[in-house]
Amino acid sequence: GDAALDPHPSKSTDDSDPRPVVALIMKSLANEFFVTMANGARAHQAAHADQYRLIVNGIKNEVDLAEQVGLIDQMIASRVDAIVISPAGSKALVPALARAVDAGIAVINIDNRLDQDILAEYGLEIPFVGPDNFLGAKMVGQYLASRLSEGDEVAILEGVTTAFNAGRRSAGFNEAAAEAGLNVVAQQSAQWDQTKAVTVTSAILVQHPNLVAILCGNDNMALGAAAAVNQAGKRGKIIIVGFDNISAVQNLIRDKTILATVDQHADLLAVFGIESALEALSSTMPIKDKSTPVDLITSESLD
Amino acid sequence: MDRLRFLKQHLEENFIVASLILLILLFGTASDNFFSVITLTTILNQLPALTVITVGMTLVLIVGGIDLSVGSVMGFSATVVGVATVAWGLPLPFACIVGLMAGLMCGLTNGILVSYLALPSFIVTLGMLEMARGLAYITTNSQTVYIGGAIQKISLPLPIIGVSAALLVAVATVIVAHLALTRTVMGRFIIAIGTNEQAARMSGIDARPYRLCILAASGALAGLGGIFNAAYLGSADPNAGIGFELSAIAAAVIGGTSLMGGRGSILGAFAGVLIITILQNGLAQIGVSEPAKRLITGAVIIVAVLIDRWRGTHSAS
Amino acid sequence: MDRLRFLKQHLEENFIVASLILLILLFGTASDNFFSVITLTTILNQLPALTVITVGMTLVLIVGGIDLSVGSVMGFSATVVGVATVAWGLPLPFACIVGLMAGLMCGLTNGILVSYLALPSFIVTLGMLEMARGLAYITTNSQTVYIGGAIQKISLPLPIIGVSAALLVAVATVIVAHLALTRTVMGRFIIAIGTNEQAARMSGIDARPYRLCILAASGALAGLGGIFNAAYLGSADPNAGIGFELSAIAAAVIGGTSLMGGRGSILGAFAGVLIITILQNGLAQIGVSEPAKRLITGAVIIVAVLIDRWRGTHSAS
Amino acid sequence: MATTRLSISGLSKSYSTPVLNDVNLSINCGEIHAIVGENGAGKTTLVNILAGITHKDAGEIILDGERYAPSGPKDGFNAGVSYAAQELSIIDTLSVAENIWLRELPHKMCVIETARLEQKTRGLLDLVGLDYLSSNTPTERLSLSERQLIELAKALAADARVVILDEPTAALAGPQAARLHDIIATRAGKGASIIYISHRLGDVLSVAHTVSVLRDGQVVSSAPANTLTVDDVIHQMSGQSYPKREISPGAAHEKKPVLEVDKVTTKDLPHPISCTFYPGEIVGVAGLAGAGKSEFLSALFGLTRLRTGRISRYSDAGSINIDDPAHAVRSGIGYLGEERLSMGLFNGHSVLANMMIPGIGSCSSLSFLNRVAERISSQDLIEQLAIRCDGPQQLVEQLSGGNQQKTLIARWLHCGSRILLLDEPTRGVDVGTKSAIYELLFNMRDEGKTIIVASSDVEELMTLGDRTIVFSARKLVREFQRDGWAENDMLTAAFQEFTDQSTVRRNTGELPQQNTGRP
Ligand SMILES: Nc1ncnc2c1ncn2[C@@H]1O[C@H](COP(=O)(O)OP(=O)(O)OP(=O)(O)O)[C@@H](O)[C@H]1O
Ligand SMILES: Nc1ncnc2c1ncn2[C@@H]1O[C@H](COP(=O)(O)OP(=O)(O)OP(=O)(O)O)[C@@H](O)[C@H]1O
Ligand SMILES: [Mg+2]
Ligand SMILES: [Mg+2]
Repeated sequence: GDAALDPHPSKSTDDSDPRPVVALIMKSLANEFFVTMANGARAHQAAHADQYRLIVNGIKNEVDLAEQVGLIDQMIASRVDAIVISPAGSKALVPALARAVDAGIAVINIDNRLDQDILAEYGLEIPFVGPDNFLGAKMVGQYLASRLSEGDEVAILEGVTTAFNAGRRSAGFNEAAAEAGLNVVAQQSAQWDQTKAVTVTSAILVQHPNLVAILCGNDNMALGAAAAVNQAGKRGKIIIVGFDNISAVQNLIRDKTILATVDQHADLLAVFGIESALEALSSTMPIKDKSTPVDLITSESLD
Repeated sequence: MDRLRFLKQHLEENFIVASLILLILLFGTASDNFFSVITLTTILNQLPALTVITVGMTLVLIVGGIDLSVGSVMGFSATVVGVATVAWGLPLPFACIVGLMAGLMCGLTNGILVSYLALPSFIVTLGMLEMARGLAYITTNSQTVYIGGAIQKISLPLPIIGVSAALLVAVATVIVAHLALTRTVMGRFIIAIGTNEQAARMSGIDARPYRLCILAASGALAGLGGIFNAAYLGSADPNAGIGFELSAIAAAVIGGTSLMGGRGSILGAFAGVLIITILQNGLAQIGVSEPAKRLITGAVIIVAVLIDRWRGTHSAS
Repeated sequence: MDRLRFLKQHLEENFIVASLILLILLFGTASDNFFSVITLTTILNQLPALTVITVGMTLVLIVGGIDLSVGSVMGFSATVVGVATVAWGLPLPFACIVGLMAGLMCGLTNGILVSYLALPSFIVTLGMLEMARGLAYITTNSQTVYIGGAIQKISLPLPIIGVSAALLVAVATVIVAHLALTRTVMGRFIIAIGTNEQAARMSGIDARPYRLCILAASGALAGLGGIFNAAYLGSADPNAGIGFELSAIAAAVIGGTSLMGGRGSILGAFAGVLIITILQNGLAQIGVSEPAKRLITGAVIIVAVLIDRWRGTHSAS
Repeated sequence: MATTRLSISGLSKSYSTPVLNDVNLSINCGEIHAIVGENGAGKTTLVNILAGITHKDAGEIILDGERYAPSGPKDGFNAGVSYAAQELSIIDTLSVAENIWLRELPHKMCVIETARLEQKTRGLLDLVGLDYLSSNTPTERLSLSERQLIELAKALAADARVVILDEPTAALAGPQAARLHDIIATRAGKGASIIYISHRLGDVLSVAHTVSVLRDGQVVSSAPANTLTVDDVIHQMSGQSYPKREISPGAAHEKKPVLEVDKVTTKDLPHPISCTFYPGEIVGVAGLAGAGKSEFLSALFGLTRLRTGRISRYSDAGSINIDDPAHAVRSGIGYLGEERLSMGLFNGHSVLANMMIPGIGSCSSLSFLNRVAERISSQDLIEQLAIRCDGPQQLVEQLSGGNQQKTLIARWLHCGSRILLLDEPTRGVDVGTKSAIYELLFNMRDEGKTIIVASSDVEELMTLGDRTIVFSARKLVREFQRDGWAENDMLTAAFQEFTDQSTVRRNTGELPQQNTGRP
């Protein structure tokens, strides 16, 4: 309604504090990627404490859509001024976000892009700030392919199969492999989980003795794959690449157990998102999508 | 005599109500906007799925079993509703019926294995937990199915009454189950079976059909929960309901249901659902960190039962 | 007489062994490379953590409780080991002791609440499930901690024997627990308490210290599992062990342990661990899709118990 | 000439060994037919088959001219066979009325009609002498004999053609048993057939029309009761007779006390109790149902928390206060509870494991079990108490009721306790074993042990007790010395606190209110 057009929806009941409230809603606070994101946001808020207040929330497990919808409703109930959200699902959150927009809240989508068709159905335009997962995966895939030759056998460890990002990353890996003529002999899900990744990798190593490389949808699974390779006594014979650039993986990249990973700058993601939100609160101009950088991380780039 | 018993029972439920009020006051002071109509609506909107599933769980616990599959069955049924609406183009009421049937089928399978093959319900429903989740992935090809506006009406406030159809149905389920348990012959039989199956058998009660019915009902209620979940999200999420079984058990036990069977209260379980939902909401509104959330949730579960126990020994001695 | 019983028991365990062999043969035909030394090594490498945790779980089930917190406690202890090595720079043995202590502390807390405050173990350990996970996140700031080579030695094959130290410790745990349960006074008492606590009390057995010990032991074994997990991964993962409690319970029950208490076998539980581990491996080797994995896992859990039950009624009649 | 109601021919049933072997029996309308036999003779198995709880292997049952082969207890009820079982089928979480009418709760469209239920129950409670109970009292609070009476009321609720009573009086005091006998005589007069199983042979001969003796799975005799004497029956049951033993009084009061009760009150024993126990004596505890006998014994064992006063145990090692069963056992006190299923047995485990539990220390070294020693001890105990079983490894729940009771007694014999607290020790035990147990108790007494026996069987107390204390309405009212009293004196004392019938009601009926009214 009208509230949505109001550029300064300062409905916060706490009149003593005129600063707008920004809610950052993430997929999980139990995952390093999102912890980095939250830390980036908190650092930004500390540096700009006079401009806004921040509430950070995440769901218990990365796939619980209902809990995230609940969070959105709670933030509406808390009368926040803006929501910066990394959606756990690209479709199911749209209706709840539509409610938020109706309540006059500025909504910014980060990390994982909402489904454009459904947004259109609700007549919503929610600005997106985020990296291109497909591009990142393709980039690391190509870097790997440059070390391999045509026809080499490779395997892909996928994240939770229902997650949008997991699919985008696998697609990027697959395209890079196809371009270089690599042979993808196995693609299994290890549910983003390190221990499961060891089990799955071990089994793949047995089944495909000629395997030369493993492309992992995140660094946790890359760590698991590295442990499995180590246990199978194939250390140095199998190349592993990951995604996310978590801190634990950096040692392994330095000692060349893992070849490369992709940094999508989680901290910047939140900061860009918050800046877009603040912009939306202070201007009447429509906010443009922003793309955050994806960088290839190798042992050279770490030094 | 009767008056006294009633009073005692009243007091017992009041202890849970006291925990509830305490919780609400705590959050009210910790968060500026906790006391507001919109907080209330938010909480009311989140209740239906957990409520109906907890009702089923409570009945299963009273009859001396456990149903670990409720979360997965809820997810499966939600995906069935989604696919029935979107892919098969069924009108909403029919799609909902198909979703209910999906839940009922899972429940019946549990029931047959537990009653007539005499397998432990823990294991059967653990197997079903895996299988129903697999079915949910297969149904949707592991993707969230967007359903759209129509189904959301179920969980949006109705014009005059101000609460959603889902909530009405959930509250009706609580009342019906409460009356069925406390006032009907079947209720007595269920309590008897859960307390002492051998003695019930000697009294001419065959436990099997009752176990079967209760587990089937729990499946159907999980199916209903799936419909509510789909309505809440406006889409069918194949991952819906992961970990729901533990929330439902926690709610039931906080509400005074025994895991040993034979003892339990539907109204108490509903109070348990309120405690858990308010807790989640309040913590999110304060915006505490994930580790702190875990610590607080764990502590509240234990303290709620501790209060319950303290009340128990106190009124007994 | 005794001979007959021995034979019968032998046969009972053979039924599980038969299920095991069947499973192995199935995977052998479905996958080219299943029968290989490397498959064997792979499986042996995966055993230790689940084995020690299942031993703890089986004891808890026999004494009439349940421990849902094992997975979280394992994760917590793994992170403690990681932080102790990396951040505090403790030498590995000390770090491992600290990790064990972390597990023991969680177990003791469970034990005190269950024994001396008479709370249901299901709820207490459900609370601990949340809390220990919260602690794991706090310990590592929700980040995976890379530990490196030293700790991995624990799970790499020792030079002459050809199996890892972790596996040796796990097998030793199985043997010690089996003997303690079947050959010692304490074992008798634990079984008695699990069968009929009231009757045990009238025989002069105070259930509380035993309950406390068993739950503390389960915590410590989960801590040991955490060390094995960290060794297995070469890093400490704060999310390690999610859902492990259900695997451990499934293994115990497949191996003939009753959820009602008083009845169970450590060796059987170990066979259950083998079945679950081989299943996971085999399915990964064949490379079936995630939904199919779920369906098959669920079905195998139910069928394994069905076989067990069928054997039970068959040998009884 | 009376018509035949029930005719059993060629009935057989085997577990690992044959239990019933070609049983033939015929029961008339309006007849009270007693079935007697040693523990494990197969009485319960026989009536379980009639009630549809167990299935027969072979044979035929004709009920009023029609073949009768119930597939479950429900069929039995539908055919007009009602059953009060030896192992009571009371459900703790339900009320008295709900328990009695469980299988035919009055209802309208599935909703229970509480008023009608209450009214239907009232008459039955009055009938069995539980008029002071409210019909919605939860059953978990009731004493053993009250529970037994509820089980009876349940069997009498339906207007059955055949009423089976398996040891209905095992926990009942004399007046209550007499009342029960009146009730069944009335029922029989109206044409019902009553099957009555009991080890109290005196009762059997006075109440039954016909007595059948079961031995080694066969009916060895079936004769009118008025042609039999107790000795005849015993002889037919076991093939031998038991001479009456000369009882020598115990040598008490010679030494210092072993157990002293000092002004003790508990929740259920509101009046202070003081008494002292010495080595080398057997003390009987008498009283009507709900008089507080069991409550007293469990207080002595540290099971119930004391409100006031204290219980001191004196031994060579000094004196300690008893406030916990574990302490009690460690200080050499043994306790046999009245409710063997919930308070004694470890079902699913062997006879051996059940016997060895408290005294396991003597069969272990460094806390490792010595399996050989265990087997030898248990074998000895099985012979000593004539426990009928397939061996120490048989599962305890497969034993007959009386043999389970003996297993529990064996537990404390093995443990070598200095003080034994026995609550209804011979409940459901046959005559032969009863005298064997008495013998054992006398021997233990003569070794200087102290034995305290609570029983609803006055004869038992007269035989055993060097002195007997009497409870009335949860108050210790009198003490008798051996031979200084007759059954009537005891009854007078037991009724002492009840001046008239209305006081009985008030005295016992106030209980639940006291319990709930407490803060
Ligand atoms: N399920 C069973 N498995 C094996 N043996 C059994 C089983 N049930 C009963 N028996 C055996 O059958 C025999 C007869 O038992 P039953 O209970 O009929 O005796 P009873 O005459 O009622 O004795 P009591 O006077 O002690 O009650 C006993 O020796 C008992 O061990
Ligand atoms: N847990 C309880 N709560 C309330 N009242 C109880 C409880 N247990 C027993 N009572 C009551 O206390 C009284 C004494 O019971 P107790 O079992 O000591 O009787 P008793 O003399 O052993 O009788 P019986 O011959 O029936 O075994 C009874 O009236 C009984 O109803
Ligand atoms: Mg019997
Ligand atoms: Mg008594």
